[in-house]
Amino acid sequence: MGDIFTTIYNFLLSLLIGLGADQVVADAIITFLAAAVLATCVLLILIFNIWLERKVLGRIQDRIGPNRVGPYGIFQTVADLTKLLTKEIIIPSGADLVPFFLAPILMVASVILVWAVIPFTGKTIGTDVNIGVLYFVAVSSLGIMAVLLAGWSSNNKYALLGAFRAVAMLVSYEVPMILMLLVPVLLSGSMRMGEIAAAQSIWYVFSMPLAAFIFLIAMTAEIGRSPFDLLEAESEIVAGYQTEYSGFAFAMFYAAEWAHAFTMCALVATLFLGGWRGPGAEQYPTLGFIYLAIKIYVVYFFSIWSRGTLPRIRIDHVMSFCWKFLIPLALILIVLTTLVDKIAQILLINRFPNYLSMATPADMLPRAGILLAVNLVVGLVAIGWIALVGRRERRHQTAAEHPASVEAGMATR
Amino acid sequence: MIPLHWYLLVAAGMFALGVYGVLARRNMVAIIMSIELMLNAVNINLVAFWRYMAPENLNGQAFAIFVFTVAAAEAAVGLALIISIYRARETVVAKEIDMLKW
Amino acid sequence: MENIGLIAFLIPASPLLAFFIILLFTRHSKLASDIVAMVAILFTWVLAGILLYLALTTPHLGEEPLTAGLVWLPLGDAVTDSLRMGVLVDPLGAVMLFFVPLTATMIFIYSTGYMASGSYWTEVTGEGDHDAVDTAGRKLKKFDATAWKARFMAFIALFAGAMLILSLADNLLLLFVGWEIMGLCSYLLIGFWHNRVYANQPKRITPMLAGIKAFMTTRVGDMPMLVGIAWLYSFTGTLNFREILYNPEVLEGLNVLAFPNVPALAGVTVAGAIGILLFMGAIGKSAQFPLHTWLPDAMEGPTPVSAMIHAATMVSAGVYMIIRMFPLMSAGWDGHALTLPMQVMASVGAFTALFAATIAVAQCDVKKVLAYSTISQLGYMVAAVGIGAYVAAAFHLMTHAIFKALLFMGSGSIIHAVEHGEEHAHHHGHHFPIDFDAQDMFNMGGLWKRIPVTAWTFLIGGLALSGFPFVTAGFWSKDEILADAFAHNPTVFWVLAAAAFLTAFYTMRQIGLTFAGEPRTHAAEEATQTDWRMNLPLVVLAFFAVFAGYVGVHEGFPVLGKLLGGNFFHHFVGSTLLKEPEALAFSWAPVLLSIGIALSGLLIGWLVYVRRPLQAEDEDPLKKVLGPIYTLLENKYYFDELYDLIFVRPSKWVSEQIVYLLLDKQIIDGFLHFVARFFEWLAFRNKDFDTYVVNGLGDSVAEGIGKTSDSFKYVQSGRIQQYMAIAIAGVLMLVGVFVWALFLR
Amino acid sequence: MVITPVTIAFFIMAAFTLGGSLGVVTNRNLFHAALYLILALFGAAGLFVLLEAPFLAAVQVLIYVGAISVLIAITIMVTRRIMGVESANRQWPLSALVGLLLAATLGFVIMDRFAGKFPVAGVPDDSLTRLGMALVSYEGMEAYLVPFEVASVLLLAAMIGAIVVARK
Repeated sequence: MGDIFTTIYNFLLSLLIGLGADQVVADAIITFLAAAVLATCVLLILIFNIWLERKVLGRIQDRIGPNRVGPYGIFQTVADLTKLLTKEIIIPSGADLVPFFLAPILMVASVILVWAVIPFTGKTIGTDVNIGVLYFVAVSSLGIMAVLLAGWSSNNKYALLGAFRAVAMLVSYEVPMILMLLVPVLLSGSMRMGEIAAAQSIWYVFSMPLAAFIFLIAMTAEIGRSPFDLLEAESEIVAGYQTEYSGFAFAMFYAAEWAHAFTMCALVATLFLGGWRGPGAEQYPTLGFIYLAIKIYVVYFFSIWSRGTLPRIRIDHVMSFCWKFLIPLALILIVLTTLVDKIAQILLINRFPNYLSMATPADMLPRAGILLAVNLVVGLVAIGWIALVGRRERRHQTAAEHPASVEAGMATR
Repeated sequence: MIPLHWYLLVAAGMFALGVYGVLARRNMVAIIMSIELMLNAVNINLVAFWRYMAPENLNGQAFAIFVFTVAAAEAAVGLALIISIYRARETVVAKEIDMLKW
Repeated sequence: MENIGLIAFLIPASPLLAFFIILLFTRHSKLASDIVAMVAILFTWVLAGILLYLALTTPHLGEEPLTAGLVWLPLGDAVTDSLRMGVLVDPLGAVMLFFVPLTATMIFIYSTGYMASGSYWTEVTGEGDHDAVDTAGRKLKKFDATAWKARFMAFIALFAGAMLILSLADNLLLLFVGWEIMGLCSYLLIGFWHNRVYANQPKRITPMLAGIKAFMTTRVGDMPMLVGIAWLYSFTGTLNFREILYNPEVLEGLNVLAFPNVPALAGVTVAGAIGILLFMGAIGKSAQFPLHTWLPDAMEGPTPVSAMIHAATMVSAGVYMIIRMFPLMSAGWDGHALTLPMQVMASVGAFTALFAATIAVAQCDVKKVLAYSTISQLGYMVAAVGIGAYVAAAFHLMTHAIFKALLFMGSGSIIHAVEHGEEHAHHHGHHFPIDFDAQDMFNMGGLWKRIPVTAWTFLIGGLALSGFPFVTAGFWSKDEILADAFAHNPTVFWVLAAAAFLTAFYTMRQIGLTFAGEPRTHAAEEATQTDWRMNLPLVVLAFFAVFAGYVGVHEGFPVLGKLLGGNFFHHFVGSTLLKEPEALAFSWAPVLLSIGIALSGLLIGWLVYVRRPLQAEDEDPLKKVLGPIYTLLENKYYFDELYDLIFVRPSKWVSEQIVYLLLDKQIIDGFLHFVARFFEWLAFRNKDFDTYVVNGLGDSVAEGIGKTSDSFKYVQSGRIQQYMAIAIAGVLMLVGVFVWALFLR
Repeated sequence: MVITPVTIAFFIMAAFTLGGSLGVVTNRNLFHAALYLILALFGAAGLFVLLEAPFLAAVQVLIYVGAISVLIAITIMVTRRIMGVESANRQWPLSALVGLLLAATLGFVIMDRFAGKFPVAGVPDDSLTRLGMALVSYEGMEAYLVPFEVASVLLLAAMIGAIVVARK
């Protein structure tokens, strides 16, 4: 009742069996079909996303944005796409052909594959493997390889440099991201995406806001958006690892990039914002799909917002921010959270429902409250610390540049 | 269903290829890659034996995890050594790194 | 519950960690070391408090104690046969968990104060440069002891950690580990001032020798104990306390004859033999007669160490062990006829109690009195276990640990004060005799007004020790032992009663000599109160010395028994055993007797030493009364000299006269010399043969080998892949042989 | 021999694994050899999936493809300047012989001892949970807490060692 996906599945199954197919074969066909549909939908929705982003960016920058093709310029992306697909693919001399074309494919695949484990509703999920989160990490590590392949095979020093830079940054930011992925896993006690979403009677963003925030930052770096858009910093390394790509191959990179952003937003929505959960979603699973879409677009909006407002950071700052601040903070947060959670559990024996037990929000409140308190404390300390370090750094810089002014300033003070 | 010895044969073939690679490749990076192949063959064996002979206890999988750990550590240190040798002697050919003789 | 296991594992871990941190990182800073040690012990204390709370709130702790463990040494089938290391918190363990961290924490606080000054003066013997000359004219050299003091904190942290391991251990082997670490620590700590010598007191034992003596003496007891442990393991296949002691089948199985074929030992059961072997360990550790001699000499260590060894940890360990092993000791006991180990314990304990008390009466060193008092009180506990008064022994163990730690720290405070006084007086122009001893009670007197906190707390501790009725913890625990003895074994009762009388007397003598009257020396006159870190523990422990006793007041005791709601301690600790021991019916006779004895002892002491305090240069009034006996007592029945005569000198004599001079010099050397001469002759004949025949041959062989290897050395090409190929080919050959042998043949 | 989807998958994965391995040890272009390595490791991951150890498969992809291969690729790029065309050294015939002999011996033992035996048994549902428990428990039949901790220390040591060695 109510679940549109189950209905479709049942219809197709009866149709295929009616056509004389075996149960196993029919299941296999439907699985392949579903996968194809899912992948296609993800790629198709990019057309809308790109238009949306350009519109929002335009508003942020006090412009109108695309407005020529179609109403509100909504078909602008289609036109761009057509142009890209029909352009010639230029292969640089000395290029290593197999890696050169393998790279965009891997890149897109690494993004699309993630959608297999995203739960759309309480019942609909591509495949609810018991290692969903790990699967995501494993699959997205393919993307790094793709970057390296692209950079290497282009036979271009800017591409190679860009690839090195991108790999260094992606690998670095993978660390805090994976650490923060642990938070939902620890809290729900499962790596199944479905169970993680189902366990959030209180969204993890409320009990672990700092974790969600760190994840958001790491995610922004992973998808290479401003302020971390150094992977393709035109002014420094031309266009990074994709310098030599054109035409359809470039379109694939382009699509992979946007799909990556969208996918990560879906992941944030699932892991921290309760996924499909919302009022009535248990009874009417289709509602869950709508909730998920809303949540994804809220996160996506934040992503566009940061892109439109924040300037690019220097590469050494990016790296030191990750290694010297984000990773220690993430480690401290995880260790403290687990410790406090465990101690609280020992002290309040049996008053601490498991997240997976589908307890009501009221039951979860003490645990969520304690975690929230830990998060706030760690967050405040971290902000205070970074402010202190920043101030000292600025003072040093000023002292180095204008020693006199500092002395004068000291004197007047 | 696939019988156990197929997996074992695949692993044995992988291992033998790895041994050949270790012995025959010139480049040290290639040697490390061959070592990874051998470690992986061992892992396939471990998991296959776990699956077919004792699926009720997890020792095979646990061992495989430790092999992963060792592989990662080996790759990190080995490649670091290669880079440092490259810096010092401008070569990554195993044959040419033969100062330790006579 | 697993979490409890984690907490319990952390308890000994944190002082041990502190030990390593101090030794490895902070050994150059006293302050940092103090902080590390204090943090560690406070952490331990808090954890112990949590665990104690959990233990106390667990219903039926005796049947279902809090345990956790892990496989230590997997042997055979991993789960059943392995040696397991684990923790056990049953009621008895909970008692240990109460007083060990408490006293240890107090001693740590005290130590930070006691070791406050950053350098100390060490005596220089013979010629050699010196920085100063002390009040008695000794040459002194200033010695920077910061590192030493940091190390001191490390050692006592290790000591506390070991004691906690021992208290929480769930098996005899782990207990023995803690036991032996403490043996090591006692050696390290007693000999802490290992370069201190007493040039002008030749008879006085030096710290280094005292440390060796303590170590060697306890070793004498430890060896039989290890044998007992091994025997127990080979017999039962386990060392786990629960599996042995809480299991009637195992205990029944142990109750078989050990030596059926040896007529002289016909009646000895296995349990009895193991029990006696284990008890020998306790004799050494708890300083029972005849291995008691190390404990008084152990007073050469710094005073916090004395408090640690004689109150909270080491000597308690022996008693704790026999209390813990009581079911084994009493296997086959039907409540009437004592088993063999119990007889031995009862007689050794009672004898030691009286014997040590008599020596304590005639000591003049403030710490030695307490040392002998400790031996005596431990004798009480041992005797109590011996007559089956299991709970009473545990109770006295707890109260004694508290008030004896208090007394030792008080005495340390007194000595500290007098030493300060000596320095001040020296500044003001007073000179002291060359053998002036700041620990001698006859050099004190009148300290009551000068160090009031110490005096009051010392008085409380002393009254607790002597069993001042109703308001001290010592009274209740001692009374319980005496009541048990009265009901079960009158002989033991009268011996213990006599010891109790002497205890009260020498306690009052000590208080009188130390605090009452007017100062007998300038040092005592200028003694000053010490710093807060040394006073705070005294006050805390004094509180417990008064109130800790109320947990174990007999139900039948008029007024108080009702008021305090029954004998909590008895039921709690009694439930450790398989069969909870029955509480004795309340009886007036022993109570009145023990009150009378305590009060009369105190009264006599008061009459002799306090009412008319001694003046300077006065002799001990006891000397007149006792005459030569006093000298006998003062010299501790000449036990040290006796042992010297029986053991030390004969072994020295044997090793020098027989082994060295006769065997070595005459027989072996003579034979060797003969052989040597013979071969010398032979060798010269050989030389010619050698030069022409052998050398010629050898040279040519050597040259040949040299040339051959020159051509073979190129095998070592330095190419790793070549080596590997050869190695793998070799392995393959072996595998081929193997395959051929197994499959093809 | 019944052809089922599972056997087809097995043959594909086995072909990936062995073909990839062959590529690793024979390809003259080192970068391509690295790509073949990824293929082989991917095949092994597929075998893990077929062996119902999805956790190991994911870890395999994560560690080998995501980390080790990237490391190897970067090392190849950094040291590429002196990459020669000659892929094998002079002792390759001996090595090939050794490899063949090894494969023959192993194959013989496997066929003799394991062929046609050991029918497949069911994998417990909670194997992933139990694997996790095994790595952090210290008693029972599957107690790997200490090896696990040692392994983590090993990784730490390797990391520090690698940094120290590779730093100028």
